[in-house]
Amino acid sequence: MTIVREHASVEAPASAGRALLRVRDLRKHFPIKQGALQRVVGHVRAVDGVSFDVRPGETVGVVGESGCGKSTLGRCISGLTDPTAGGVYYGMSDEDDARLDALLAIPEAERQQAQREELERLEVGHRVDRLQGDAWRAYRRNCQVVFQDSFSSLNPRQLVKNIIGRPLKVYREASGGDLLERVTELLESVGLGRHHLYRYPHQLSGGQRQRVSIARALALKPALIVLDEPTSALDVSVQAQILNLLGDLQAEYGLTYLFISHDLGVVRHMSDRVVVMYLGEIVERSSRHDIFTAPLHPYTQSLMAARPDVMEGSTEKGWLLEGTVPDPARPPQGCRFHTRCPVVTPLCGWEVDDVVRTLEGADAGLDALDAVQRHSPFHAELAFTSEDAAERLVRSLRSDGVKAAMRDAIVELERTGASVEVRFHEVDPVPLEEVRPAHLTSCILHTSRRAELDERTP
Amino acid sequence: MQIRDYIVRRLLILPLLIVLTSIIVFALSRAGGSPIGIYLSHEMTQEEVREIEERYGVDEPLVMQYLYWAGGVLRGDLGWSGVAVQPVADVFPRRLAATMELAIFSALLAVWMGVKLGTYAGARRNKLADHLARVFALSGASLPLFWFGIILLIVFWVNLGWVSIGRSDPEIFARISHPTGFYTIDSLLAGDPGAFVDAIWHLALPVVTLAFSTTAIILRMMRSSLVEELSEEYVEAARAKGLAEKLVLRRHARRNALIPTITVIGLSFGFLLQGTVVVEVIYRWPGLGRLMADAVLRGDRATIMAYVLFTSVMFLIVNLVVDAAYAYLDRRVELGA
Amino acid sequence: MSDAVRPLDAPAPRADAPAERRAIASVEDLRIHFSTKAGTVHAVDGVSFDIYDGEALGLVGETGCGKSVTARSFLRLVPMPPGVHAGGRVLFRPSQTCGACGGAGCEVCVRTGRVPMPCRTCGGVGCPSCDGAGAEAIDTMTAPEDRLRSIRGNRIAMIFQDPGKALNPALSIGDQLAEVLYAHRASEVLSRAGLDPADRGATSLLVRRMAGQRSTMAERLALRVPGLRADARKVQRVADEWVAASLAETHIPDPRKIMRAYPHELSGGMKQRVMIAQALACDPELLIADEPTTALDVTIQARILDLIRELQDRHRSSVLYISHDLSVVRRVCDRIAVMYAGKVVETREAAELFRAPLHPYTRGLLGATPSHREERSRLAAIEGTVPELIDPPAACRFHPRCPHAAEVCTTVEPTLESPPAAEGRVACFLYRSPAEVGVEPEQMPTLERTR
Amino acid sequence: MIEATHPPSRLEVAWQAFRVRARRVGGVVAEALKSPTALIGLVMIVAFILLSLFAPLLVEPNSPDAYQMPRDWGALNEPPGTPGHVLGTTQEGGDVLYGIVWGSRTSLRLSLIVVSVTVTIGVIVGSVAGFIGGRLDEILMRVVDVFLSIPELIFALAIAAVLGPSFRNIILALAAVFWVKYARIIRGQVIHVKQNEYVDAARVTGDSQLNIFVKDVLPNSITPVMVQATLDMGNVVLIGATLSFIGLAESGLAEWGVLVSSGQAGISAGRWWASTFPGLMVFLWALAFNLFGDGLRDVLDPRTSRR
Repeated sequence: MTIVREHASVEAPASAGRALLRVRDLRKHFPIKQGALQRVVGHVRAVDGVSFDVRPGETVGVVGESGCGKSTLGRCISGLTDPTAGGVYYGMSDEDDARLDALLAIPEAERQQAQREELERLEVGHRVDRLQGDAWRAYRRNCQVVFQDSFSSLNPRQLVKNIIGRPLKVYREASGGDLLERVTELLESVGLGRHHLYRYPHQLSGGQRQRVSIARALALKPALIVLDEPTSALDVSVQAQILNLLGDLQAEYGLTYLFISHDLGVVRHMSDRVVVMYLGEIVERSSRHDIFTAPLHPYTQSLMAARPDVMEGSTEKGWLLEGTVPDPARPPQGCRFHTRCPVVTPLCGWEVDDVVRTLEGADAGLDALDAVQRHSPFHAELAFTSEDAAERLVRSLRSDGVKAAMRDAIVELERTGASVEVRFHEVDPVPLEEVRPAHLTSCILHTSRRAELDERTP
Repeated sequence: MQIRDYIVRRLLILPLLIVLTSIIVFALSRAGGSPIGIYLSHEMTQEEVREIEERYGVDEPLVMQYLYWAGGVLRGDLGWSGVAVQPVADVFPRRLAATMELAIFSALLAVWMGVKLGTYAGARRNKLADHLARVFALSGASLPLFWFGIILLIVFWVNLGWVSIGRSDPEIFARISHPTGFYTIDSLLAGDPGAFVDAIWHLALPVVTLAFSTTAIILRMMRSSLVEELSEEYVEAARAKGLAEKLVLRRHARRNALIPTITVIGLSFGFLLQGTVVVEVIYRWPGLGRLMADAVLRGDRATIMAYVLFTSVMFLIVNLVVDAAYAYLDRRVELGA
Repeated sequence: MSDAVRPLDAPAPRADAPAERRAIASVEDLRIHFSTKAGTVHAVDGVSFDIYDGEALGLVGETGCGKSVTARSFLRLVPMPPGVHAGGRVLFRPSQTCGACGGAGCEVCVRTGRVPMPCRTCGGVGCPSCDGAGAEAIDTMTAPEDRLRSIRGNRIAMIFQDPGKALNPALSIGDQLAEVLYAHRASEVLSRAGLDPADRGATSLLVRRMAGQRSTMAERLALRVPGLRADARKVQRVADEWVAASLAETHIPDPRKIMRAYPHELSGGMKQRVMIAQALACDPELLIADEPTTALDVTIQARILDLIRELQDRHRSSVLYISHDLSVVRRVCDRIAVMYAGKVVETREAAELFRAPLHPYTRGLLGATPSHREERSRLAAIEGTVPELIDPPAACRFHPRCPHAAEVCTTVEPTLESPPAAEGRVACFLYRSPAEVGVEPEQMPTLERTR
Repeated sequence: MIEATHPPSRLEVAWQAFRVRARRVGGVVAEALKSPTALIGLVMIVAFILLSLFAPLLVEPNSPDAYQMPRDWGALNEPPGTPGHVLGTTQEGGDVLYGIVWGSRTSLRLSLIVVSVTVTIGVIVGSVAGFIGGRLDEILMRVVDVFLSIPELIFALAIAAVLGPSFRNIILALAAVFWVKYARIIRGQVIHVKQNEYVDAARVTGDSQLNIFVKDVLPNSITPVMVQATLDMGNVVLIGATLSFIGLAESGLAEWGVLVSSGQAGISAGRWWASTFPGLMVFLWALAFNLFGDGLRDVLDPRTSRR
């Protein structure tokens, strides 16, 4: 294999790198409809402000639990879903990229007419969801997808020949006998043969179907292939075959991969650089080596601890996470991981919702809660059915039953009658920050905000 | 979507559907003949006719005509039934009781038999009982009611003489009073067992005829949904818990299989309603269906319109109730688009 | 959520395990075939292994290797037809609390607190029906229905892969758990409620029928009548407490609230805890866990694995752990049996298997699994595909894919034997001498020679 | 493997693909016919089609209109077995056998016209609603809901009655009622199929929406419609005969429902034959298509069938 993996270890400044694809502050929110009239009452923030680059020839791994938005990210990049805000930029020169970043840095209201026009020009020319005509066709050709479920991603009523030949037909690249030859070549390049031409998908095994999917994606010689959990439905031995095949193809055709998976082992095996997502946000981003040998974000660390590994037994001391992923329609303030974080600090974004979560944990505590009047996410009055229940909350918020970090974050806690006023230290959203060369994380323990934390607790 | 929201949504759409249906019915009334034909009786004078033309705005645009007509319907003016020689609104209630008695008894029989037989067949998948059930179900779906009724008449009325046709013996009819119009109930209220037996005896053949196809439909649904439930993993889990097979079937599989069957029960109510037209004709049952059949033959549009409007509204409401029950019972169902 | 995170206590390696371990269950040459349109599928074709008292045995293999069918045979849950029991036995040896120590653990019971139940035929002396062991052994493949039912959920319980499918969506959690108690512990529930299970009164008949889950709808209505209600309520309260205690054992917060909930209202991890609570409600001796974490998210998985281990230790039960994932069984199992195409190819102590896998298939699997703890340049994929079990390859079923395959592999079927200089058993000619097999040395495979 | 070195010609490609596809269709039919009931159904269907095709050879057609029953005023109410009238005659002297034979032609005509027209309309409306979605879908589905809110026999009865009693109007009325079912089925299917990843995969290849609909969505949505259409070949005759029985067809028409109706008056006098035989034909016709359709459903739509 001659894949250039080394260059990935250092993330060069954006202006110097030649990125194939640039994701900038990408957001995809799905409306939640409720009530008899199906009014929109909120949004599931599947992807919520994600930025990173994909350089030619490399593999970017995206890893996270189900529901973290990694698949939606893949769909946005492959142009199957239009983003709510932000965008995926393709084929931009480095100068344009620098201009774009400069322009996006200016708040929208403050942009001048000329700046707005320039931004418009860049977006129409490069933002995937705004591309038109030939530009769109070019992108469409250059970005292909391999889906997780090989059964549902192949039309059950088409022959393998037609499935793989279809992209060639759409772009009028070949027809008749020529088409058949091209399809056969493609089949052979993925380890299948001429005798698979006239088969229906259901006549193939899972691994073979996934090979057909890959052949279809290869047909147009794309620059980028989005691999959405391409092996998670397969058995280990078949998975290894497919992963090896993907590696070989990348070396042969100089492909760029966006590799989406929940499996840390597979991601480590495939990726040059890794993006770790949690609740629609990137929590850590770095080279494969750094992520797996020196992870910074507690979520990354917990993921690795939680996942049993074939190479190491159960002797290792790890961390186990408590609780479940919070509702992505109401993501937690500050660091979204703070509700489950093992090394949480008072500055991680404690908020009123955490009080409600505390009540949920306690026996029948939530039943006594009457109403919540929110002044801000950090400040609210909670009305209870009885003074007793209110007092119980106050006491439990001051007790050891609540994490010390949360207690420390409380600025104000006062009971008047059956109502409790609680206010937490206000925290801004946490941005990704480059804390080591080419290693970005949003965890306060490693970012510049650490100083703030150290000030509080000498 | 919440169950409550779903039902509220359906309730909001219901009036819209009723209005749209009424437009279709109105369109039917204008498809042939004079626009005020449905209001005219043979004994009206020229003056009265002009008065009616005035009231229902015959000269005005169609939209206005529709509104006048709908207004009339809301006031209870459904026109003049040429078949019954009286206003439609007067003849309907009396006939309704007869039809409902028939339909309700048939529905009860069909649901009971359908669920029983469907469970029996589903629990014995691919055994003899199951194959018989399949043949029964398919015959039920293929059986022309009018022919089945006639065959039953030839056997039980003409040849065996066990039953008689019509709704009741005239003598017995005169013997008791009829406060509800349901003869079975009336006879019980009057404390007359002879009349009760007579009512049941007259009901037997029409009810069996009417219930046959519906039973087949319910059986088939019950069977296939039971088979589906039995293949679910929770059934296997219930067995793994050490529950007796009867309990697994009764408490787990059948209970969940009933849920989708409920929708079919709602739909088959429409089947029953349309069946009454044929059954009442064959058994000379003095209900709405027979009125409709007569009206159809004589081109009595007022009666036809009223009947169609009435059945569709009833069908809509029944299905709303059924869907609500379904939504409530099935906790897996994802409501909405 | 005070202890959001705590270090995982590694399962203690059972160093003190006695040399002679009691097999509480044995699979002996089990064969289960399926008749399909295309032909007979030899899904399980001569599988043998033991489960020892108190151990966690991992049964590992890829899709279609027959591991699930084998596991389901312990409860005879394989539907027949299409399944056919073509031979072999699944023996389960129930046990009772050790009389010498009352369950505390002593020399008599080898510190397990349990001793085998005496054979029903000979009373523990030893007779042909118990293979001379004196211990009762039930063949679950042929046991009568009611005998089997008394084992299911009671002495052998099962956790399913997808808790979302294995829980009845239309019954509340509390009702579903109570079912197990009523099915196996009805008399205990009655006596805890202060009722005499032997009482012949009319009221108690109704209540007894309720506890035995034999009530008709009319009887259930009757039990709501004020006069009859009191006893029924008492029974229900006892059952509720029992259920709540089982749920609490799985660290579910607020069990009472969960009992009123329906499955769809709970998260996947919570549902799996409910399944575990249900499986352990009757304190079974053997717990069968069929891929219990596959449907769950990574961070939840670890918690569930941990929980099963914890409860296994507390209940001193044995666990048969079915998984396709070597890394999962590595975390939780003491011993591992690897299955391939309807056969067991290797059974070893877990640590040994991972240190030095013997069978080429096991080696292949280990080489093919990507690791997140170690960098690997290229995965050692096993070439080819899993064979069709309708017409499985003759002799060793792995030979078409085996890098070492030699002539004997295509003609003679390898049996599970103890390999030289290693513990456990393996079915491969690499670890046999030509003399034993009775062929020429050049017909035998060697580790050096690869295709 | 030794393969032909020259690239295969277009014809060869087409032939190879055709063979595979034909084998697939053949496989479906063969699979369906493995069930004895479906086989019986198919045999009955073939018999009915032969009967209607060769009607003129079996019974001499009446002139000028073969679909009018010939009247033999000299042989009223003859019982079966009468020479010249094997199955007896009606009270108008119509030959029951003639009615049965030519009635099969009437039935075939009725069901073919109604089913082909309604499938076309239903599939177009349903796929437009399902594939385009949005407001248009909302509107079309409300229309469908309205049509479904009136039981089909009653709706057809009303339409036929308003249009005036004639067999042509029965066809019109049935066509006006039956399309709704197909629209609803295909819409549900299209919406379901649209969510499959292969549709996304087709979008990724850059194919046009129309192509995606024609190649990916429609072929995977159509099977339940085919099953329903088979069942409706029977149902249409069932309901059509019911309408004629009530009296909406011209009297004297060689149609089974009309015959049953004309025989009905005589049953109290013991003349059972004039109703029994034609009614049996309706039953058998509907049963044939139900048996075959049911077998087809088992193969094509295993989700809703017995497993």
